This record gives sequence, structure tokens and C-alpha cells, in this order.
Amino acid sequence: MDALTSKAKELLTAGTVKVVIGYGKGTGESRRPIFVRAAERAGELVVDAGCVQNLATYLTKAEVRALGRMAIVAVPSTLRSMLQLAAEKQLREENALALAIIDGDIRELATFDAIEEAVATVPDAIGEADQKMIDKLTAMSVGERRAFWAAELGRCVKCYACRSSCPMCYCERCTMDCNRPQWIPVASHALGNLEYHMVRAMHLAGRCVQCGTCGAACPVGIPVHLLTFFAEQTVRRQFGQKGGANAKLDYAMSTFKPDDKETFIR
Amino acid sequence: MAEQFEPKMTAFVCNWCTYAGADLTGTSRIKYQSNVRVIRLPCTGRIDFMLVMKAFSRGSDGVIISGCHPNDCHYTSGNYHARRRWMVFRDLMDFMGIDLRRVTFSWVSAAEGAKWAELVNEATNTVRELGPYKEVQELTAVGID
Amino acid sequence: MTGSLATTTMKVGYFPGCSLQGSSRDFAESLHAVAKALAIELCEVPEWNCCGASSGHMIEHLVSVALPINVLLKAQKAGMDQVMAPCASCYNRLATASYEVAHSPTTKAQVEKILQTTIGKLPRVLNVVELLAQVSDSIAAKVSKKFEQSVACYYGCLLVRPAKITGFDRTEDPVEMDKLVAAVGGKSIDWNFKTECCGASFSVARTSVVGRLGAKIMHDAVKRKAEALVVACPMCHSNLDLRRGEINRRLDPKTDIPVLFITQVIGLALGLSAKELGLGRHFVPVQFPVKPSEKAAAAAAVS
Amino acid sequence: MSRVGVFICHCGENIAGTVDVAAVAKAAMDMPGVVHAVDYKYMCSDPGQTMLKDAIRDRKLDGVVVAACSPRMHEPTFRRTAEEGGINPYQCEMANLREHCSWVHEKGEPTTAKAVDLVRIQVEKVKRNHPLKPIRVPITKKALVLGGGIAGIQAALDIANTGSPVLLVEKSPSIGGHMSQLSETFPTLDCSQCILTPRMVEAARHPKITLYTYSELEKLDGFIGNFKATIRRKARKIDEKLCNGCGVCQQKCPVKKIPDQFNEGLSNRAAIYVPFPQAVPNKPVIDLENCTYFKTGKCKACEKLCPTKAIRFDQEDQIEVHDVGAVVLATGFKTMPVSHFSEYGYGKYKDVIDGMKFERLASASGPTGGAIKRPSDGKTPETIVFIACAGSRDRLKGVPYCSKICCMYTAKHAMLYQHKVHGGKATIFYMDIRAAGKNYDEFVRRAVEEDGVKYVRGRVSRVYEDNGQLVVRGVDTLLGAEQVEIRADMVVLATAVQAQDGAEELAQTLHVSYDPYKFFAEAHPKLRPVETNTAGIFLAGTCQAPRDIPETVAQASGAAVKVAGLFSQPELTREPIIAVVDRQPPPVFSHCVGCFLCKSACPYQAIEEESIKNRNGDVLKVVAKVNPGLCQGCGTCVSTCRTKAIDLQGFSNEQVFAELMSI
Amino acid sequence: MSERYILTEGSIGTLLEGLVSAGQRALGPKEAGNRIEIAEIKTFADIVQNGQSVVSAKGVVFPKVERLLKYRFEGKNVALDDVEPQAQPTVLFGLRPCEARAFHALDVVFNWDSKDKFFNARMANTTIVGLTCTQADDSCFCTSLGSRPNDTQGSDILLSPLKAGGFAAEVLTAKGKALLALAKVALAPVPLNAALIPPATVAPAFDAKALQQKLAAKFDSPLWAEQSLRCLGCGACAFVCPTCVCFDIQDEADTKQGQRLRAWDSCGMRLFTLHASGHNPRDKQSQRWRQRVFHKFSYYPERLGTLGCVGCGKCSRACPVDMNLKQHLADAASQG
Repeated sequence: MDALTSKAKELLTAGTVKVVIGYGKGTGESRRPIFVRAAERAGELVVDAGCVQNLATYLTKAEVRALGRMAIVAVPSTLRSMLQLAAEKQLREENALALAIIDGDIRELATFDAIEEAVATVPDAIGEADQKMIDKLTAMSVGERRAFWAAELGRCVKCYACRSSCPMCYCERCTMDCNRPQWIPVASHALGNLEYHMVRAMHLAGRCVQCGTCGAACPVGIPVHLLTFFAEQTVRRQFGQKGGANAKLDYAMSTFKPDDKETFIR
Repeated sequence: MAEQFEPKMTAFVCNWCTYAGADLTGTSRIKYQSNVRVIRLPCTGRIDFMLVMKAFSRGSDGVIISGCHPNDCHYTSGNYHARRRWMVFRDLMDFMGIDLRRVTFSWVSAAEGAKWAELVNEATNTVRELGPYKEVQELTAVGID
Repeated sequence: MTGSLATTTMKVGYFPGCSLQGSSRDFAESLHAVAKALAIELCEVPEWNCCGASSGHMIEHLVSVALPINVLLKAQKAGMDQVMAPCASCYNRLATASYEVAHSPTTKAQVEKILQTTIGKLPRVLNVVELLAQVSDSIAAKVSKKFEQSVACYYGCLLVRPAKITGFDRTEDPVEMDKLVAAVGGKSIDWNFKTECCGASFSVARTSVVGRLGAKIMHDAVKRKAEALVVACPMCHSNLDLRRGEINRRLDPKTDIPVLFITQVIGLALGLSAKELGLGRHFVPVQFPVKPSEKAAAAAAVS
Repeated sequence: MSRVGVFICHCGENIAGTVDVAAVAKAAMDMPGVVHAVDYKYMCSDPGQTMLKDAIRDRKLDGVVVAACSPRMHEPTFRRTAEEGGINPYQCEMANLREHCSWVHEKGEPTTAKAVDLVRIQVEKVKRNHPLKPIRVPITKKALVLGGGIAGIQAALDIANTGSPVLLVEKSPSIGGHMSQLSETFPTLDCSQCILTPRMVEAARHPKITLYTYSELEKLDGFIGNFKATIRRKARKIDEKLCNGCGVCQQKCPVKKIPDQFNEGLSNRAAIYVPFPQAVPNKPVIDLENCTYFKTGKCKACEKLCPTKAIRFDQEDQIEVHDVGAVVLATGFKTMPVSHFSEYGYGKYKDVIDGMKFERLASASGPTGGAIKRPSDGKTPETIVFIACAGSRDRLKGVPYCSKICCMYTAKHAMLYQHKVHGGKATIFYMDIRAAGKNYDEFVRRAVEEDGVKYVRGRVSRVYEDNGQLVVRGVDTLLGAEQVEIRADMVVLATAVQAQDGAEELAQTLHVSYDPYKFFAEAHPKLRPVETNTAGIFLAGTCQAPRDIPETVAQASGAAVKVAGLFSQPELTREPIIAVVDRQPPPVFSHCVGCFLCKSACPYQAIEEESIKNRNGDVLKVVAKVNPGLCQGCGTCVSTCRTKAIDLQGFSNEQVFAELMSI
Repeated sequence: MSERYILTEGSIGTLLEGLVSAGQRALGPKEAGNRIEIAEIKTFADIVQNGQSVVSAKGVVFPKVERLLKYRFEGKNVALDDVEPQAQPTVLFGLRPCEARAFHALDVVFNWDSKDKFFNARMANTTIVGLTCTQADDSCFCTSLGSRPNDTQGSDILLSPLKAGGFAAEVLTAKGKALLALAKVALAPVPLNAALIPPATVAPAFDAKALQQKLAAKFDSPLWAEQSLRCLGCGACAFVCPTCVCFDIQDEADTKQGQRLRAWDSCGMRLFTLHASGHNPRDKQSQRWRQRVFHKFSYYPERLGTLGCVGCGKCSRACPVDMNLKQHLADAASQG
């Protein structure tokens, strides 16, 4: 924590960066994203177990970018996001550097190569509970799965908190907002919700960095992150490519191997 | 069921292989069931995964997707991209509770007129046995007060 | 799979057919002995029936298909995915039948009607050479006593033809048996009548024909220094062994080279006894010119 | 609100016999946006088309749906008609009531219902069509001809004579191909080389033709009118400019025992060699596998003795890239390899040879100077057996097709044999005699009647050797299916014609399709026999199917005309069915976020990056842009785009979506 | 002084049974996993007495998606099918006083100029039984808006827990009286000396009136950009809010039929103000955030004579990035 504060001070005073995106005190015990622009306020930065949200979302937010070069307090998933954003030409090295929290200590990672190295060392497996849940679902009958999602997605109000909090959902116009044609119903009825979450998962297959921020953001507690996790896992299993592994584009869904193996095409 | 249920089948096919193949079915006068409605696209690569879901929510009971065999794509690799898309989307549909028995993927070349007829008949029969796809069609009314 | 067979047992459906219980017990005995030695379990098709050979397919086509299909259905019920028919004729009937139902919807429908059932995926039909070829590696590995004779492999007509049905080996110039012989140390000579007709079921009806045809075969084999003929078909065997008299009447000089089943050849190489291999049942006694290596061995034993 | 006209074609009884066309027209009239719906006997007939044009004018239609046969059949026709009627051709769509409905379903209500649906689908689509303009791209007026056989030579000459430059690429050291190996040619029995070599020389001398012998095409990028061909010039290891073809090097080369491919291994050649005396260019190459210097690092005899000092041991392969506008494939054929004929003892017995070997034996320039001598001992064969259809028309050999030329050249062989070996006995085993062609059957008859060649109708089951003589065992199906055995001194197999090795790979690099036997596929078996389904790539000769010399030459000229036709246009107009990335007024500029995932999805590298700048030239946004020249319109990018910023003209999201919604 | 009766847990039970048999449904704050939802209440035990539901009860009168009309294409003509509102008689049982007050803020909008038949039909069939808050959290700020944890406004009955157990039920309207009748038991009046469990203490963080005046001058303040820097522009706040009324009208149709739907929308979303031209008058998140604040705390009082907020704090709790409305308003009110 001290380490972070001093690092932030240093970067801001030197003018290396104009803003440090990090975690600060929030309501009650919670942590909230803060944007430190002056060295003397670096003390507001907090590093503790409460800092889990993937702040990479802000790296593509116009208002934040307008502040100038960014330093971002990064949990491992944030680092992966940065690489995927780089691969998708949404982030350049001169835009941001990472202050990575890797098992306790703070490491400044100023280049994508450095980030790639760091990412390669930290495991990117999803949480045990989530994996259990996915296994449980896959073990169900298709009917049971349908019932499960019908119940969960029934609560969805299409507030798009999942989309807005996702670092990879940076599109200026989402498919959801496209109305010629109206691919996905706007209303949050059962069909609209099912199709919305299906599209989201597909669009993240091969790009999802598995931070789970979307699930955490859902006000009504729908485990939407399981969908993107599953899609991402499907890609990894079948093609051995994954989201957020490197800064060069290696997107499974826009590439192919002539000998991709499937069993269902007749 | 008193009178037999006739499934709505929607097919998305590429112009160069399967559509041509279906033309050949016609020129060879091979008969098949009339349930299917074909939507012609240049290439399987053009088939947006959402079209499949849309077809169901629009009231189709079964969907057929077909294009050129690997290596034969008129556009050299559209079908490879499509194959990947289906390899993922299929799993996802399954994970979200869509009944995969209602989705048929296949490669039908311009020379496989007979295969097209066979494919349509088999898919149609399968879906006829499964009955109407209420589970999805009814969703259009759920969650509206 | 072949390599692993040394340790694990391989299960194969087994259709004996009539000859292996009668005229060709020697074939049956050697087959079982060899299978045992190679850890292949031959599971007899439960309550199997006639394969529809000879008279069957001459008289009533549909029956000649229905009979073998019935056999295959039983095999499939018993959970077999391959069925091996040692008799080349049985093999040919089974293979032909499954080919026909696979390729003619009408025939399929008719047969289904006769058998009051629907035909699903049928087990694959193998002949004995095909089966042994699958495990040739482990055979080679298990050879205890090299089979050093030079022999003429005789395939006859039913084993490899018609190609679209058997889909096995090179129709016009088969080699699989030769490979097996080589695998156990033998030399298979290059000769001309591998797939020549032996007279098949004329064995009983018109022995003169068998004599004429057999003579041609034996002549070429002997001329090219074969010390034995190797076959994989009961009819070939009886025609060339049982009818040797008829044949020799047309040969000058006459020949007494034995006719062995491929299973017997392999059996000998695996060190099985003449009894286990039913060698005693042949009409032309099984004996070979002594090989130099054996001489040496004998000498060593003495001193 | 759109004004759509629907025109239902009876196609005689083809549609009307099964579908209640009147009912379809009535239903169509009820569809929102449809202001005109009629049915007519033959829409594609003149009156039919006039009717369409009039309706467009009189009813002020802005969209047209023709419900008739497959769009793959008549879409161009009706789009042209629509244009003549005064609307944009791409405002016309077709509903496939024939191939997809009346021909495949029984007469009845459901079939008519389907027909109505098919119409509705297209009505909904056409309502969302936009006028499109054909795309114009420039043409590079230079042709690439692959293969220096008679087909390639002919095509190259014909194209060059229209004034367009040609690159003639041949993988072996000389042009000439199989024809240069032939002795005489049927049905005239004139000497093959006498008629070929002048053409070879003409090609070499032609100011518009550049020869690339001993060269291969590495890759071909781009599209019709705008290909980029990468050619590898393999190192001959000699300086072609200096070499005067004196041949000293061949004489002095210490390695001489290399089987001579040109003579089918019937003679030997040196490690540095000119494939044959009339080779064009008449320059040697060093065969690296066999050259002592390249094997041991010593020798260099040729270098020492070359009067013009033309030997270049250090010469490297050269890669050249050329822009070409069209490609002619003339890569030829091969004959079925030895391994397929163990029952005929081919490869086992020296005196069982194939037709090509016989050509060399019979050729005046061949190893025996044209005398028929058998390879084993050089004796003149007194009895000779020819086996036609050795592999051809034989599913078991993987060749169900007829190789077409064998009947003729076998007759020729037998004839030549009879002429050269007096009192010799030639027998031909055949299945059928296929001598369709000008003076062909007469030729065969001459073989039988004048030269006394014995034709036996039947297959040969086996060729074996007995007491040092070949025994041909076959059946004579005309004499009561009797088995016949002929003791012959020599056996000649008319081996099947097969696609050239590597044909499949080549087809894939060029994106042309091919049949199950790896022969390149023509765009249409009847109406487009020299085009491939890849625009700008044409076919000549045996790379497409077995054929004889006259046919090959004719097809080569045909391909040449196609190329000339293409080159005669000032520029190329292409279907505007291509992808476009949307552009919006500021501040949006485009919905594209510039993730460029589409870029990796595009099979044609058609997606480029465009920087949108303000007046001061600072970049506001980098977005995708589709190169209309490269885009072929597959639409893979469209379904890859998350923001739906790319769309495919003619198959737009709105159109497809509307089609789906109308079902 | 209105009537106050003692409602024991038992009599609440019978009341619930009573109203169900009278063809009504009871909804109220109920445990759902680790959240509180407004859901069917069957027994007294179902009712969660402390803490706030995530989503408000507004859906009862203003559903997240409701069908306004249906139509069919008959040839070239369109046939309209009117749709009657599904106004199932409903009792909102144990609603927090802040939420009870919120219905007024909805009402003033839905009856501002034209009268919304769907809203009104549902409202008419809804009875509200408030329950005094005895616990608050850092997001609550009802007191800053001139309300209190035991506010009676909006409730037909207000329940306040008694120290001795059970509740004091204060009957506030005829609807309330009618409802109580369904308990089918004689209810004892609350003795004057009966002690109530004290309501939660919610320290006022600012003064709404003062805030309103401040805002008038703060339209161009950098404050909004500062506060909204972390705002993601999702609609969570609006969709859980008991007073947000923004909606979108959507037609869902194919070539055969269609329906017109009214669905929740949010001024916090970019798309909300996006013009067809591509121009967006509220292009920046700061502008949208400002709109949200001004709408509730400036435009509402000005135009409709009431606040567009009840201080329930649901938005703050739902926000994925912890936009705490109370804090932000306090800052706005305090800064010069």
C-alpha cells in the first residue's frame, strides 16, 4: 500500500502519467474506483482484499482517457484485459502503464512485453465456486439448464451493468443498440434477455479475460459471468487460443485451422 | 396429436455449394418434404450466429445450416470460419438450454443433390417427432405484463 | 491397437459356419489354438444359422441375403462390432449381404420385412487373414520357431473378390497372406495363380473339374519351388488336399507338397504342436525338407 | 412505402403443373408493399420480359420479384430486364419456385403455401434493397500461362498474337511436354516433333512471349485482372546468356549413367544435360542429385571445359513477382504409375512396358532410332500384345473414366509395330473401341484391315512369365468367352491418363475447384468449358480432362480467346456484392470501433485501415475500410463484426433479417 | 388522530390469508438468496423487516415490460387489438415508508397531462401497508428530503413494531380500513402507553430545499464531471429506483403481427438521448449524471411540486462502481 502510494506520487510528480486509476475507500467497507490526478492525493489509494473489480474498463472510457496518460492499478485480470485491448488496437503502450498487484507487491509494467511476461506467470483459472457451478450446469440435462437460465435471466432488467462494467465491451455501438435491424429486443422480457446474454457470451468467446466483473456488477445477482466463462472455455478447449494472453491479435473466432475437429457437421 | 404437426424448418445455405446442390435436387426431380424455407447467403461465413437463434424465436421448429465442404469454399475459407463459429455457438446454445437436436449442420456440395433431399427429410422428421419448439417460441410472451 | 494386444485380450465375433464343424475341423482347431496364443477371444455368434452359401444364393437371392443378415443382427445384439468368418465362402456371403442392405434400400426393406425387424448399424465382417493382419505385429513378436519354408500363398476367389464388397487387399494380386508368412519367417514365392479358381464346390459334384483346375495351380506352385501351399478357405483346402489324387493324375511329375491353412503356418511359428493345429487331419501328410538351420540345431542337440 | 411488382412464371408446366400460380399471385397482391402481381407462361421469353419492363414503367415499380427458376439460372437475365425497364438492376430479386419448390414437392396445398412464402421472403428482401453500382477495376493486360506443353504453347502464341504479353512458365528445363516425346501422331501418322518443334521455336522467338523454363509458380494473389504471380526460377547452374548450347559439357560430364526421363528410362544421360536435342531453350541444366561436384565437392569438369565459361555452380534460385491479368492453366497429365499393375507384371518384367515407353521405342529420335526392340535383351519382339484400358474405366484402379486417347494410340502403336516388324504378330485386348473423331475410325479399320492387327475383345486377367516368356491370359468375349493365352515377347499397357502430380495443391493455391480425380473443374460442363469458377483463370488441355492433341489445341485457342476477350475491355466491371464499412456524419464518423478482428477473418486481405482526420490532419479515429477491388463478397467479416458496422451489399443485415422475419 | 390497532404476528397471518381468499395477492420484501426481492408474501415469516429490497416495488404499477397494444397485418391493412391492463388486486405488505412515498412521484408523472390508464388501473388496485424502518445504512437519506423512517405518506396502513411484540397498525385511508377488515378478527386498539421500537436514526446529510437552490447555479459546475468520472453509464440506478419513470416504447413485429411494448429505460444511458442524426445532446456521462440529479432535485420540484427521489438509497447500493447519491448530493449542497 505504501509502495503503491509512493509509486503513484513518483509517477504523478514526474509527469510520467496524468492519472492513476486505482481503488479508494467507498461506502461502508466497500472499495470504489478512484482517479488520482495530484501527487498529494496519492494517499487515497488503497490496496487490500476488497480490490477485485477489473478497472481496465476505464482504459477505453473517453472521459478518463481525456485526462492524459494513465497508470492503472491492475489485478491479474486487468493485465490480461490490457493485452486483449492492445491486440484489438484499443490501447497503445503510450496510453497506459500498469501498476500490477501480483501476490501482494506492486510492480510497474510499462510495456506490453512486460505485461505478457507477468501474465504468463500468474494462473488464470476461474474461481473454484464458478468452476463448480459450470460443471454442475454442464452435468444437468438440457431441460434443466433451460429452466435454470429461465429463472436467472427472468430477473434481468437490461440495465446493462454487465456490459458497461466489462473491459472488453468497449464498442461505441453495441449490437443491442443496433435497430436496423433490431437484432435483439430492447425490452427485458424472457426472449430479449436470453438473446442478449447469448450474444454477449458469443462476442466474448475468445476475448473474455475471465475477471467476472460482469457477474459482480449485476444488481439482481444473475451469474452472467458463467456464460462468458463457458464460452471462453469452449474456445480454449477446442482451439487452444485464449483471450488476454498476448498483445498480438490471436482471436480464435476470426482465424481457423483447416483441420479443426468437430463431430456434428454431416 | 389428432392431425399431424408440421414443423417449420428454416435453412441458411451458401450460394455456391448447398444452394446449387438444392438446385440440382430440383433438376434431378428428387422429392423431399416441403417444410423447409431456404434463406440464401453468399457463404456460410456470412451466416451470423444470431440468425439461428432468431429463427427459433421467430417460430422455426428446426434450423438447417449448410455450405461447401472444407477445402471447397468458393471464398476459400468462409466455411472454415463458419465451422469455428458453430463449434462454439453450438456448445453455448446447449449450455443455455437450446435443444441441439433441432439444429442440423452439414456440408452439401453443388453435386450432392440427393444428399440435400436426404438431409432435409431427416432433419424434418427429427423435428416432427420432437414437436413444436414451444420452449423458445413461448418466451416471446413471458415477462410481459 | 496391434502392439497393445500382447497384453490385453481382443474380443472378436466368430461365425464358424458349417465347414469348420465338419470337413475343416483342422482349420477350426488351428484357428482356436492360434487365437488363444494371441490372446484373441473368439466369441461365437449366439444361435447362428447358415450363411446362405452354395445352394442358397443360387436359388433364392433374398433368402441368401436374409440368412447372413440374421446372423449379423444376432452378433450385433450380442454387442459385437466385428464378426470374423474363417470360411471364405461364409465370409463372402456375410460381406455381400451387408453390402447389399447398405446399398439397396429396397433389399433392406424386404429383408427387414422377412426378419420382422429394422436393420441398424451392422458389425464389420472380417475374414481370417484380415483379422490376423490386424495383429501381425504381435504375431511377429510371439514367433518362437521361425517357419522357414518357402510357400505359395493361394487366395482363391472368395477371399478378396469382388473388391467393392470385400474392400480388402489387392483384388488382382493380393499380398496380405504373403505378408503374414513373411512375418513368421517364411518365404512366399512369386507365382501366377494366387487367385485362380480351384473348382470350389465342385469338390463333390464334379471332381474332374477340380482335378483340372487344381493341377494348373499345383503345377505352377511346384515349378516355382514351393514347399507347401498356404490357404485360408476350407474349399480351396479340400480341393487341393482331399482331391490331390485327381490332381496328380494330371501332373507329371506328381507332387506331395502339403496344403496348410494360414492359421497352421502361424501356429507352427508360435511353437504350437501338430496336434493342436490338427495337422494330422490332412490327406497329404505335412512334412518339409529339413532346413540347414534345423540340421545344425539337431547336431547341437546330439553333441 | 415501396411499390413492388411480383411476376410468377409458370415455366410451362414446370411450375404451374405443381403450384397454383394464380393463388400465389393473389396472395402476393395482399402483401404490404406489393402493387402488382401477375403470373405468366414464360417470364424469360421475350413477351415475358417485355411485360416486366412495361409493368415497371406503367405501375411505377421500384422493386421486382420474379418467382420462377433458380436465381443461379436467370437472375442476370431479369436484372438486365429490370434495368431496361428503368430501375436499378439490383432492385430485382428472384424467388426459386422451380428447383426449390415445384420440382421437389408433390402438387398440393402445402407446396403452393411454400411458394407463397418464398415469394413473401423475396418481397420483404427487395423492399430493403438499395440501388447498387457495378464495381470497376483496372486490368493488367498480361497473361500467365502455366505449362509449356502443346496446350500452353498454343495458348501463349494465340494470346501473344493479339498483342498482349505472355509469361510462359514450364517446370521442366524445356518446353514441349509429352507431345515432344511422341513418335507419330494419329490419325495422320505424321511425326510429332516435326509439327511441334516449329511451334516451340516460334514461342521462344515471339517478342510478346517470355519463357520461364525450369520455373514454377510459387503463389498467386489478387483477383481477375489484377493477379500477382510469384515465380521461382530454379537455378540451372549455367549462365543462359553465355551458353551457346554446344553440348561439350554433356559429353565431358563423367556421370553418364542416369536414366533419361525423356526416353522414359530407356537410355541414359549425363548429370549436366539438355533433355532432348530439339529442347527449347537449348541450354543444359545441372541435375544436383547426380552431379559429382554437388555430391562430393570435386570435379567441375564441365566448368573447366565450357568454351564460353557459362557454368555457375553458385547460381541461386530467383524469385520474381509479376502483375498479370489472367491465367491459363495447361499443366497437363501423367500416366498411371507402375505400382497399379502387379497382375500384369508391370515393373516386374522388363518387357511389360507402357505406351510412353513404346512411343520412345518407335520414335526416330528415340534410343533405338525407331527400331522396336524389347528392353530386356534388345531382341525384336515377334509377338506383341497391347492391353487397352490398363487402369482406365476400372473403378478398382480408381479410374472410372475413359482415358479417351488409348484406343487411338494403341491402334497407332500396333500399326507402327506392323510397319516396322514385318511378319510380327500384334494383338490388342480391348473393351470397346472409341474412335470418335475425324478420320479416327477409318484409322482403326486400317490397322485391322491393312496392317492385320488382331483385336481381341476381352480383358486380360494376368500376365505372367513362363519359361522365360510372357504369357498373357485373357478372355475372348466374342468367341464364346473362351479363355485365351498368348505367349508374347513384349506387352504394352495403355495406361490410364491421370491428373498431374501436385494438381490438387496447385488448384488450392489458385482457388480453382477440381473433380474427384484432381482434374481441374470447368465453370460449366457445357457452356463454360474453358473457364474455371475463379474469374480470370482458364483451362487448356489435359489438366482439365483426358483429351488428344487436336482437342487440346482447340481448347488452348479457346482459352486464349477468353483471355483476349477479357483484355479487350478498358476495365473490369464486377458485381457490387461486396462488404462495406458504414460511414456516419460527425461526430460518429463510423460505428466501426477499429478492433480489426474482421481483418484476420477476411480471406482476401480486403480490409484496410483508414484514419479519419480533421482539417488539421490529426487522426480522430482509425476504422476499417473494404477494398472493393479485393473483396469478393463472402460476408465473413459481416458476421465477425460485433458492432454491425460492416454490412454486405445485396445480402445486408436488414435484408436477411427481413427475410427471416417473413417466414 | 387516526385509528391504531394492534396487529399480532398471528393476526397478520390471518390477514394475509384473508386477502388471498378475497382474490388479492400480497407482495413484500422477501429473502431471495443473499438479496431482498419484492415477492409473494404468504406468511408473516416471509416478510423481511429490515433492510431494503434491491429492486423497488414500482413494477407493480409500472412493470419493466408492459404491452400497450397488439396488431395484426390483414393483407395490406392493420387490425388493432386493444389491450386491457393486467391490474391484479395487490397489497404491498411491509413496504418501507420511503418506497411507499415513491408512488406519489410516479403518479405526478403518469397523470401530469394525459392520464395513463395502465398506471392508474394498477394504482387503483394497489393497497400499501408500510412498515416503519428500525434500521438504516450509509446509503439511506430520507431525512435529508424532509421525510422520516416512519413517514406515513403513501401508505394506506403503517405498521410500527411494538417493544412488546406485534405491530401498531395506523389506518391512514379507507383502502387501509377495508384491508384490515380482511383480518376477520376483532383488533384491539393500541393503548396510549404502548411503547414502540424507536425508528431508525438517519442523520440528515443536506437540506433538499437548499440543494435545489444551489443546483440552479451549478449547471455548469465541474462537479458533475468529477463525480461521474467512474460512472459506467449503465441503468442499474434507474432500474432499481422507485421513482424513475423513464420508459421506451418498442414495437415488436414480423410480417404477420406485432405488439407495442413499454419498457423501462434510463437517462443514464448514452442511447437515451441519441438522435437519428448521430448527434447526442447528452454525449458525455457527466451530462447524463447531471441530468439525473437535476431531474430529481430541480426539475421535479419546479414543475411537479415534489422531489423525484425518496432517499431510499437503492441506487447507491445497486451501483457497480459505488456512486453514492447521498454523498454526491451532500457535496453538491455543501460546495459554494
